[in-house]
Parts: sequence; C-alpha cells; structure tokens
Amino acid sequence: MMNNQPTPGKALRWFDPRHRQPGTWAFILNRITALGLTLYLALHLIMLGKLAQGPEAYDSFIALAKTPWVKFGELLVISAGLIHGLNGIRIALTSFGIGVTVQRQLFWSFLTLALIGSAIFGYFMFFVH
Amino acid sequence: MIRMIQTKAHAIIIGAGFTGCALAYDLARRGLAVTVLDRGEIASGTSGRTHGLLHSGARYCVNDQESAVECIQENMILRKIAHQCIEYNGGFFVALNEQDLAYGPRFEVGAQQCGIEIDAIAPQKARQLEPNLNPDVLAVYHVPDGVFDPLRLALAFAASARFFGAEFLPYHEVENFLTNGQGAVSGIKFWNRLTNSRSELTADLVVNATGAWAGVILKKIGASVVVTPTPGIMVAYDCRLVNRVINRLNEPGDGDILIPQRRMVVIGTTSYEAEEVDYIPVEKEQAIQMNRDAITLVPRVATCKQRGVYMSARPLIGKGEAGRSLARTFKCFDHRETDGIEGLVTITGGKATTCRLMAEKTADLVCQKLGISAVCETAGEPLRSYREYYQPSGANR
Amino acid sequence: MTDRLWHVTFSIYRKKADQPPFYQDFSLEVDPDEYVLDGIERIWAFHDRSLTFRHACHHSTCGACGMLVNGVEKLTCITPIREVTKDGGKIRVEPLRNFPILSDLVVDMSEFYLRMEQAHALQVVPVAQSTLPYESLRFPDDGLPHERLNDCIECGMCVSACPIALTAANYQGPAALAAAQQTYSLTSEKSLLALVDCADGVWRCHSGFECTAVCPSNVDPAWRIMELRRQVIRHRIKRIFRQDG
Amino acid sequence: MLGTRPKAREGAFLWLIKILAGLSIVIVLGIHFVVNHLVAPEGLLNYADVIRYYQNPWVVTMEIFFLIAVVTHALIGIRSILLDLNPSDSFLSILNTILIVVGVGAVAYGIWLALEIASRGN
Repeated sequence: MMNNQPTPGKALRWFDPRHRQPGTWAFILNRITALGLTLYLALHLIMLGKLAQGPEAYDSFIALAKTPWVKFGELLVISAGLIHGLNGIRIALTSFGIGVTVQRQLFWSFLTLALIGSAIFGYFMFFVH
Repeated sequence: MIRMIQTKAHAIIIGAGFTGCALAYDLARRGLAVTVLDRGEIASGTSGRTHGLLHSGARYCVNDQESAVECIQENMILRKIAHQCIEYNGGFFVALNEQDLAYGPRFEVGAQQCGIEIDAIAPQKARQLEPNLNPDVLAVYHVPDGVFDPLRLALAFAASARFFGAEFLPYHEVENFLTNGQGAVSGIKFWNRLTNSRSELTADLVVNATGAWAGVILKKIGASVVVTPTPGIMVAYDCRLVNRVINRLNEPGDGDILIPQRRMVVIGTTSYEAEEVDYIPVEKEQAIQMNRDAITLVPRVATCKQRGVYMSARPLIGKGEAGRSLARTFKCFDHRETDGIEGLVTITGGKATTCRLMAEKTADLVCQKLGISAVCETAGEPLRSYREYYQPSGANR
Repeated sequence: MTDRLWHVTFSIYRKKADQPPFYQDFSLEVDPDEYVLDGIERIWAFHDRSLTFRHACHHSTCGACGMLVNGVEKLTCITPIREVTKDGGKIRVEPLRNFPILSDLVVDMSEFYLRMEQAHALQVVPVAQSTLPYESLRFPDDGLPHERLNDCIECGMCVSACPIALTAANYQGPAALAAAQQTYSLTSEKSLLALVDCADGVWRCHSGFECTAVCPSNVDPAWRIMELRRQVIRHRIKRIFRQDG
Repeated sequence: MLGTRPKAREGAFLWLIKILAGLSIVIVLGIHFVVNHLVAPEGLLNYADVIRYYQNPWVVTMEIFFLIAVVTHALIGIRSILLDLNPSDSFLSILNTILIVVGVGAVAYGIWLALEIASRGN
C-alpha cells in the first residue's frame, strides 16, 4: 500500500513537531485541543446533572469549582476552546479556498489572538473574582 | 532463478537506458521473452542525464549527415508515439556573428539534403517570438526541435515492453557472463543489490546495451568494442526564458544549445574524453563557461539562479583525437564476427532521439541470429503510459 | 564559490530485504556548492557499491531522487550541501516516508503512480495554463499555442510529508488530488470530481500545508486541494438545483 | 474504483456538517458568554441563578441547539481522527453506530436536563 503498514502506533508521530510547518502545528494543536474539549464536554454534561439533584448538590459542586486548581483547569479549557475555535475558522476559510496563500500568517495571528484571549480570561478569573 | 520451460526465445538485455528499454519493447513485441538487467534503475546512467533534446538532426546536417537523417526521421516518429513526455515547440538556429552567418548557406544545403524542414525567419520577427533572445541576432532558422523528459521517455518504452511481457530487474548488476563449452555466451551472473544476493540467468542471446560502459562489460569475456566515453556538462537554471530550443548556428561546439524544460532552461554541452565514467566530477570552470555561453544566447540567464549541474558520458564509437569529430551514429556489433563469441551482441553509440531506430536495427540482428522472422512494429502506435511501468506485473495486461 | 572543501559525514539509512535497518556513516571531502546527490553517488562509486538509491536526470525534471535529508524532504539533485549542513557537519539521508522501503534509499512508488494515473495527471500542458492562477510569473508567450512539461515531477515528496498519508492507508494523497485539480481545470472531466469527492479524497485533508512546503516545483498541492473542494461543492450545489429545478 | 470505500458520498456531507456545527458553536459560545455576563456578572455560580437563567425560553432553545451542535461537531471530529487510524471497514461501521448511539444519548440527556431545569422555575 502507499505507506508501509499504516499502524495506529504511528499516530504518535502526528505529534512530532520537528521540521514541521505552522500548518502541522495547527493540525497538532487542533487534535490535542479537540480531545481536551471533548473530555471537558463529557465532564460538563455529567456535572450539570447535579443541577437535577437539587440546590445543595449543585452549590457544593460550585464551591469545589472555585478552588484554584479547578479554575486553572477551566482556564485551560477556555484557551483550548479559543485555539480550537479560531484555528477551526482558519481551516474553514482555507477549505473554501479563501486565504490559502496567507494561511501561515492566519495561523500566527489567530494563535496570538487566542493567547491574548486566554490571558484576559485568566486575569478575570484569578484576580477579579 | 533459471528459466525452466522455454517456449519463446529468451534474450537478456544488459542496461536499461533508452536503448535497452526500446530494445526490450521491440523484442517483446516480436514475441521474444526478454529480461532487462541494470545495476541502477531505469535511465540512471547516461540516458537520464541528457539535456532532453528531441533532436531534429539540424546540428549535424553539415558534417554528419548519416546521423542527421536518422535524427529527423526518429524525431517525427517519437513525436507521434511518445508525445506523453515531449514538449514540442520547435527550435531556432541563431547566428550572432559573421562566422555564424557564413555557416548559414552550408546549413541550408545540409538540411535540405537530410530532409530537415527549416525556414529562415527575419531576426526582428524571431525576437518578437522569443523576446529573451540575444537582441543582436543576425539570422535565424526555425527547425523541428523538441524537448522530452529523459526518464519518462525511457519509462514509456519500458512500460510498453512490460505490456508485451518483458521483465525488468532494476538494481541487478551483471558481474560476469555464463558460457557453454564452445565459448558461446549462455547467460549472465548478476548481483541483486536490493537483497545483496547473487544468482544466474540463462538465455539464448545476451545484448550489451550499456552505452558508454559497453567496453567495460565486454572485458569480462575478452571481447571488445571501440567506444570512447565522452563526458559533457549541462547546467540547469531556474527560469523558463524561452519556449523554443535555441541553437548556435555554427559547427558543433561547446555550449551551443539552450533547451527549455519544465520551468527551467538547460545549457549544454562540452565534450572531452575520459576512461573512468562511473563517477564524473563536475568541473567548475566548465559550469562557468556554460553560464557565459548561455548568456550569449539568452542574456537574461544572467539573472537566473543555477538549479542543477550534471555530467553524462556519451558513448562515441571509434577513437578520435577531439570528441566532436567522432561519428555520432550508432553501431551494432555481432561478437561472433568481431571476437568469435556466439550469443553476444553489443549496441552502442547513437543519440537519445534515435533509440527506437537503434533498437529496431539490433532487434533485426537478434532475430536474424535466432531465426525469428518477426519484423519491427514499434513505430506504428503510441507507447503505453510511462506510469504503467511501475504497476505490479499483470496489473495492466 | 569558495574553493575550500568541507569535511562532511553522510549518515545513510541502510536496509536490505528483511534485515534490520541501521545508519552507516561515510565521511567525504565535498565542495559546499555540490549537491547532496553528488555526495551520495560518490559514496556508491568509491565507498560502497551495494548502496541503492533512485536517480536519473540530476536536474529536477525526473523526480526520482526525493529523499529525507536531515529529516526534511529534499530533491537531492538540486539541494546544495551548503544548504543542509556546515563544515565538519553531518547529513542524515533516509528514504521518503509513507512508502514501503525496497532497499536502502529506494521506496516502492507503484501505488503513487497508480493514483496519478487514476487522477488523469498530465505531463504535458499548455504553457498559457501551466502556472498557478495567483502566480504573477508569466512565461514568454508569443500567442502561439506552446506546450511544456508540467510542474509536477511526481517525486512523491508531498505524500512523504503529509501527516495524513502517514497513517491513512487509502488516502489518495496530495499529488493525485493536485493532479486531479489541474486536469479538471483544463478538461472539466466530471468523473474526476466523483473520484476525489470521498472520505479518502479531498475531504481527508486536514490543512497541514506540509505538501506545499516541500514541493520542489511550485505545484502548491494544498492550494489545489482547497480549490478542488470548491469545485466539488459547486458541482454538488449545481446538481442539487438541477435535480429540483 | 480505488479510494472510494463503501461510504463514498459521506465524506463531503459530514465535512460540511462539521464546519457548519463548528461555526454555529463559535456564534453560540459568543452569545453565551455575553449573555452570561449580563445575566450574572460572576457567572452562573449558584442554583437560583441557573434556574432564573433557564426561565427564558430563548435561552433553553439556544442551549439545546448549542448542545446538538457541540455533540455533532465533537463526534464527527473524533470519527475523522479514528478514520485516520485506518480502521477496517467492518470496524468502522461498528464505530459509526457507537458514535451515533453516544450522540443521540448525550443529546437526549441534555434536552431532558434543560427541560427539567426550566420546569423547576414555576
């Protein structure tokens, strides 16, 4: 076949960023953030179930959610969301042939946008509340 | 790997360059079982490293008319059967000084004698057709030159040969000949470089189509053929400045041809004799000289970057003091006549463009020696797609 | 053009039949302006005749000599040694990725060529339509219909660089998709759209743009895949309206 | 023909849905954060706020739509990652059914939850 025994074991080499272009970093980032966000989606749905169990269950969970570690986790989720979302827009645009020749600049600008966004959220989450 | 039952006559061809592949196609089409061995892959020797000129013969129409006639006839045939890898836009012979102009009349007579259709074009019109041409061009003739991709032309013949049952064994280096009691060649010993194993293969006849290495192979059996490997340099630049092949209107000399190919232009060539041609180092002075010659033909080459530079050793027949004076035609040697060895034929010399004709003449000799009456049919129909060469056997039958 | 020679070590991937692969070092005196392929050929000629590697034209028109040089796909015949290492440096040479290895640096490209054949890839194209639409480069054009050998030299390096071709067995690959786009733009054969409009065709590409980065001859397969997607969608929409209309 | 595995046509269809779902997520997330900050400046951090937030029927529909978009986008994405791991055709059909079951289950659970919360208000 085209590649020699394409085993899932080779999938780890997706994440080998050496000698790779920004395009592939975007591809790697997208996959990692996607897996993270899906995990969060599952947890989010399960946790919301506590709402159905009534006020005490939910409020005690929220108390837990205020601890710095969980907050930091939420910040990670938010930055993953920003990176995945903005990069998703980049891929949507290029996939319709828009901006293909400037895809590299798109990647860098969206990545900085996402990091700035995460910083803002981080500031609000840790210093304001 | 000995061939067990042998209904068809079996021929081994050493060398998978233009001649080897074309001969494999011709013999396979005439019903022989054919095995082609090459120490590298297709066209990894001289054939691959040509500049790709589909020769119109115009360069040799004054002083080597035999070679010129062969070229123009084959040029027209290849345009029909191998268009898949030929960019055919014609060519210019341009005069840039008085000495070139003096060559004009002899050029016209020679071309007319060889049946090469040329027509004179006003320099001003020529500059309009090729804006990057040297502005102080004095006279221009249009000739039916074309350009091909070397590897794909050989592959097209090889794919067609495989379609008719020929078998190719790349990376199999022939190390020696097998002989039966009476001093006749009965096969070859080879080293399979893919698996690093050695074996033998018998055949009714062995054809030595190794071009510039013809002499080297024959030493192993005490036969010989007078072939002088004559290396020449070619330099590729990274911008396609012309659509037509630009030749200098004069005697064959150094740096007298600039060929468009894909997005490049390739300037060729030089000529000197050499003994050892397995590896020919590139001399920088020759590359610099080629750059100067290219700039004289098309000044804007000065703004281009060198993309590649390479040497390849043409097989010239006979021993001459200057590489150029040797005849550029090809020759078929039946070693029964020349060395008293039966079952061995050598084909060498010639030009890339005449590979089909070289194969035809060699196939005629091989069939006559093996008592086969089939005739050549390779000029009639287009070759198979060169990509079919890579298909697993039987995929395209 | 310095005349001082560099001392360079070629570390070449070696593998015969089913023996385990290993790296063999060869140290050479090279002129930095020579090409990587010249070094490899010198190693074959003077050091180890069992070294197998694909090469033919030595000036980037045949596409046979694509290899991994220090981990990056390079056409070794046009890659100056100066570009990939320094004096006293090392050059790691490996076969292309994503292709079965036959021996040493030679890979099996039969599947690749079959895919190009199915995509009706052209080798000779009209000069006027032979560059990418967004390219400002214009070849000399005297109004007469000229033809030229296509940009794509079928070296397979885009497939070697593609992160999807790394694991997806049936992915048609950037080269075949780029060829289908070019042929469709010249001949509008609808069968090509049907061929590529599937989970193993244009929809499998994840915009890594690696193919365009390693392509030695300005084919820009990534752009062509995205353009092909637009053609496929346009064709689908037209077909939907035609069915209703 | 080589390359068109049994589910030939579904490459484009799923890809389009993924892109549309993705875009709608970006939009809804945008609204979500804006509305969220207007309704409860520090976020829905206690039970009462959540119940009040869910009284507005627009919010309920938006949240359900958001849930469907996220679940489809996520599952199609996961499937295309798994597709790149070269599953055999039979395994892929099992995969498809699993993903559909998970998807429908999650959406059903989400809708039930949203309606349950909304009903808690009166």
